[in-house]
Formats: sequence, structure tokens, C-alpha cells
Amino acid sequence: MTDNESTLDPEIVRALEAILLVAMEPVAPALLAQLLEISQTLVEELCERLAATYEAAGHGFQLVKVAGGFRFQSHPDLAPYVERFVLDGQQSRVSSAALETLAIIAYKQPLSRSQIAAIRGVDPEAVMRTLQARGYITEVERDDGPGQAVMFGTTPLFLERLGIASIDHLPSIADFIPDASVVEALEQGLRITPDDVPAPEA
Amino acid sequence: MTDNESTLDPEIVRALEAILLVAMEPVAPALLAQLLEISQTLVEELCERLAATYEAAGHGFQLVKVAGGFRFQSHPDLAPYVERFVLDGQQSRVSSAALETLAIIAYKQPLSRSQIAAIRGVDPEAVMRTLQARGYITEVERDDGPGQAVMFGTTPLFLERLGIASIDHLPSIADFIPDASVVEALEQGLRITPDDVPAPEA
Amino acid sequence: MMKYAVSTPTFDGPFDLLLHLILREEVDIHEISLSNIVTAYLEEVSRMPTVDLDLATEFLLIAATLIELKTRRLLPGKDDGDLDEELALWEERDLLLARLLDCKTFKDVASVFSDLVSRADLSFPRMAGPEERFASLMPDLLEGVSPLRLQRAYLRAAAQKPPKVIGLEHVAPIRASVAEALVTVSDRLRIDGKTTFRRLVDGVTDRIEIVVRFLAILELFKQGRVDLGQVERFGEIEVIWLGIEQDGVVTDNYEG
Repeated sequence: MTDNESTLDPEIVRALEAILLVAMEPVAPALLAQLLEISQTLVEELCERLAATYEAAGHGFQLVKVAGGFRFQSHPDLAPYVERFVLDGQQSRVSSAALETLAIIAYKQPLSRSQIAAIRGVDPEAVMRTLQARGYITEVERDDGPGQAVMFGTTPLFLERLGIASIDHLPSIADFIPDASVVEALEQGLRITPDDVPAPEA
Repeated sequence: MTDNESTLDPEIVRALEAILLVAMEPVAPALLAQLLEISQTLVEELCERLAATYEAAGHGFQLVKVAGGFRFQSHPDLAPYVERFVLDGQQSRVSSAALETLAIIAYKQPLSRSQIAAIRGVDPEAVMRTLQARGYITEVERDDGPGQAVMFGTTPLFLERLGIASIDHLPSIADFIPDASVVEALEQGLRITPDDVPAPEA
Repeated sequence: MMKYAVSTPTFDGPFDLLLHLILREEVDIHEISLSNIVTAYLEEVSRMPTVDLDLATEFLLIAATLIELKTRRLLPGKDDGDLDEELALWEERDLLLARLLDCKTFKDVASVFSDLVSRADLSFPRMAGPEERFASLMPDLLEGVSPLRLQRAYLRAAAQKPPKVIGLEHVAPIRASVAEALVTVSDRLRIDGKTTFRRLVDGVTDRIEIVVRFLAILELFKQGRVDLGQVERFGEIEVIWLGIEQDGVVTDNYEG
């Protein structure tokens, strides 16, 4: 137990749980430390303690450290139930909105969510989460500019599913006129913060 | 408490937690019932109990019923922390014009674009296109009448956006009917009674 | 960035504007001059960052309806007790009232929706999905999607954003007529110098034509090109050409 802990605001632990719950990927202790304004050591300690608490309480989920970060996941004991859910309960065809967003990312990567929003005219949030969860797109880098937008690109799984060896093997779009408007929207998307973009007319 | 419960395998509750944790959208009680091989009533009961337990334990997450299903979400108290984390993932704003159109559709669905236009006083095309692209409304059926107007209704995503469990949980429209004084003021404003005809002093 | 979005706390949609004007100033179509409504509207517009064409044209439509209601009483021969006309007038008024009430109802509902949304926004859903060990079980969403289909999806997305289509079907006749009426009326006035509204609409049978000529007169008055006089309510309206011919009659307001 650290010195910090005696004076620790209980809200910090709750905030830690909240952030980990909504995270799409494992969250690095360094980022958690920064968000919660506590030391990285304390983050690690709190996470371990939370994990132990969940396990002791017999919850169906656990908090684990993977790939250098912490994340919630289903308890391995319950894999048979999760498998049934994955097989039975999931949507099995890509929507045209998702396919269009995926196509934009494939051809214009890397690009940020607000750039995609500028092209699509609507906020692609929900669609992008699905694509990300399915492993077709991933965060590739952070923009250097102000706001440090997360940039997205396609994954090797995407190439595999599409049956191509590299992204250069996609059919060319250079000869098509609509591309010009996309280039313009891309530039616009860079200048606009995400919540300005989504379809102001709605 | 049901009869079932005394004989309930504790693994069922853990499985419920595991499934809800991996779900990407609210999970309908019917699906949960099928996967866990228990009654839908018991599913509802278990979920409510879990939700109460999380709240009592002061966790940073909650289990809620929204859009006809159950889902995990971060606790509203912790919004300031989570917002910092999701920086790119801010929910996009819904303008008041969009909300008014949504309100009309929510209460009068199914209805056609021209029926909405008649109420709004403006052609809702642009707003509706955005609402549709964002997945808040959808084409539901075609009118039988001549011309076969496309009819629109709200989607589960709309319910999610509002954070309500079902369309029945919307406040009653009766509560919003303008009261007599407003009607009178409007009537006054539009007065064209014959007693306005040349007064002697005019 | 998308030009036709106009939304301020006090102004959103023409019916709302009418509601606003009526409820605030208790505008009486019959007792308060229409030019006051128009002036109030223009003030409202000048406070807005951009002008929404839809809203502007819709306002004109409503203004025309109101003016029509009023001119029915003002125009010669229109107030001499034709029962059918009277009933039609009531019907129109009731329709307008019903629409205004509907509009107010849903405006209030929308503010409740807005509260619900703000509350819902405080919570973020978990959407991470199943762990990678379940990935092989997840149905492949891309099954049957070829590179060519992806290219088509891209081109479809890139080509979207159809230019905003303005519903001209109900607006066009009014718009065209007012612009025309401005010319017609100005031409007549330039010759006659001083006339009456009755003479300006002499021989015009189409009601909407009469309305737009009235609008044209109001516009000319606003531009300071004519002077108006009316000795008594429902009496003749005198129209006097002031002959100021700086840069032609401004008709831009009525051209989309």
C-alpha cells in the first residue's frame, strides 16, 4: 500500500472503472495516470486491486493486463456462453453505411474520425466502433496537430478478408471525379473538431 | 423473488455479466433468455438485481435498460473523466430542428415526409436525410394510398440516444398540448372576426 | 459549414417565428400592420449569422397567407358578406391555428428530448465487443465483398452529398409573381404617378396575384419608392410614386 492511498479520493477508482469499461483497446497505465492525475505506480496498484476484487466477488468479467494495458474482458470460465452469444446474437452482413466508411478508410488512410465525418456528412462513430470491434480497422497513430486526433487505417485482417495482398491492390479511384470533393472534405476535416462536423443541419 | 431463484445456478448470473460485457449494443432479454436457458422474466429480474448491486457497491459502471435491451455503460457521475479519455468519441450534437422532427416522428409514426412538412412548416428533407444517415429514423413501410408515400419511424438507436428503454417511456404527448392561454394568444393573433369591420372611430 | 442550418435559441423555423411574434407581441393580423411583422422578421433575420433560404421562402409563404387573410377584408368587394368566402376564411385560419399549435407542442417535446439526450450523453456505452479469442466465431461481415465492390462503395460515398434541393413546387409561383409584380406595379406607377391600390389590381382576378401586388407595394414602400395613404380603414389605399430611381428596383429578395 502506498502513501498516496490513504488520501485517495474514492472517485478515482470509480473513474478508473468507467474509463476501462468504455475503452475499445487495452489502456496503457501511463495514459490512465495522466487522465486520473495520479502516479503510474498507483494506477497499476489500483488495477491489480480491482482485478482481485472482481475475482473474489465471482463476477463474470475480469480486469486483465494485456499488450501493455489494462482492459475488461469476459471470464474464461464463461467462454461457452460467450461463444453462443457470438454465434447467435451477432449481425452477419455489413451495412452499406459501414461498407462506405470502410471504403473511405481503405482508400484514404490514415485519417481521423472528423475527416471521415467531413466526407460522409455524418458522424461515423457507431459504424467505426463496429468496424474496429470486427478487427477491420484500427488506430494507427495520433495526428501531430492540435487535438492530436486519432488516425485510423485498415488491418491485415481486412486485406485477408478482401483477398488482396496489399492495399495498393485495390482498384484505382484516381480516374473518378468524385474523388476531388473527398480531397476537399479531407482538408476541411482537419480543421474542424469532431463535434463541429457531424451534420450541423440535423 | 421467484421460485426459480432458489435453484438458480450462480454461473447463470456470471454468464449474464460475461455476455453483456462483450456485447456491442443493448442485448434483448429474449436473446439472453434463450442463451441462458431461463425465462425472460428471470432475465429481467437478474439484470435489475445486478444493476442495483453495482450501484450499491459504488462501481464506476452501471447496467441499464435502454432501447429494449440491457447494456453496460459508464456511470454518469464520471462523465468528466470519461470525456477526457474519449476526446475523439464525443457524441455529436443533435440540433433543435432535428429534435423537433424527431419528436414529430416519435409520436406520430409511421408518417410520411409531407406529413412532417405539414407540421414543421418547412420541408424536412435535409434534416431527415441526416437523421436517417445517423440511424435515428428509418423507412418503415409504404402507405397504401395512391403515390405510396414512404413512411418513417424511429429506430432502437434513437432510443439509445435518448437513453430510454422503449418508445412507451417517452413522456405523454398530452402533457405538451399548449394550454388555454397559449391557444387564446394564438387565436387572438390570427383574429379576423367580423367585429373588426370598420369601427366608428376609424 | 452546411449553409442552410440556422438554429438559434430564439429562432428556428418559420412557424416558430410566427409563434414567437404572435405570442410576444400578440400580433393581431387585423389590427397591427403587416409591415410591422415584416420589420420584426427582418430584424430577426439580421440577428442570424446566415440566412436560410428555406426559412425565408417559407416565411414569405406564411406572410402571403396572412396578407391574404387581411386583404380579403381590405380588398374591395371582399367584405360584403359572401358566406362561402367567410367560411373559407375561417377554415384557413383554423388550419393555420392547428398547425401553429402542433408546432408549439412538438417544440416543447423537443426540449424534453434535448434534456434526455444531455443526460444520456453523460454515460458512454461499452462497445468493445468480444475478445480476439472469439474472433474466429464472429460472422465475417465482409463475406462476399470484393475489392471492386469496395471501390464502388467508395465512389458512392464520395459522390454523395447531393446538392440541396429546395422544394420550389409550392414556392415558385409566389416568388416569380412578386418579382414580376414589382416590375408591373413600378411601371404602372411611373406612368400614373399617383393611383390607388384598387386601380393597381383592376382586372386582376387571381387572388394570389392581388396578394403579391400588395406585397410588391409593401416592398416599394420599404424601399422608399412609394408613399402610402389610407384615409379610413377599408377605404381606398393611395399609392404615390416618389420617383426615386437610384439603382433600379431591388428585387433580389424574391429571387432565390
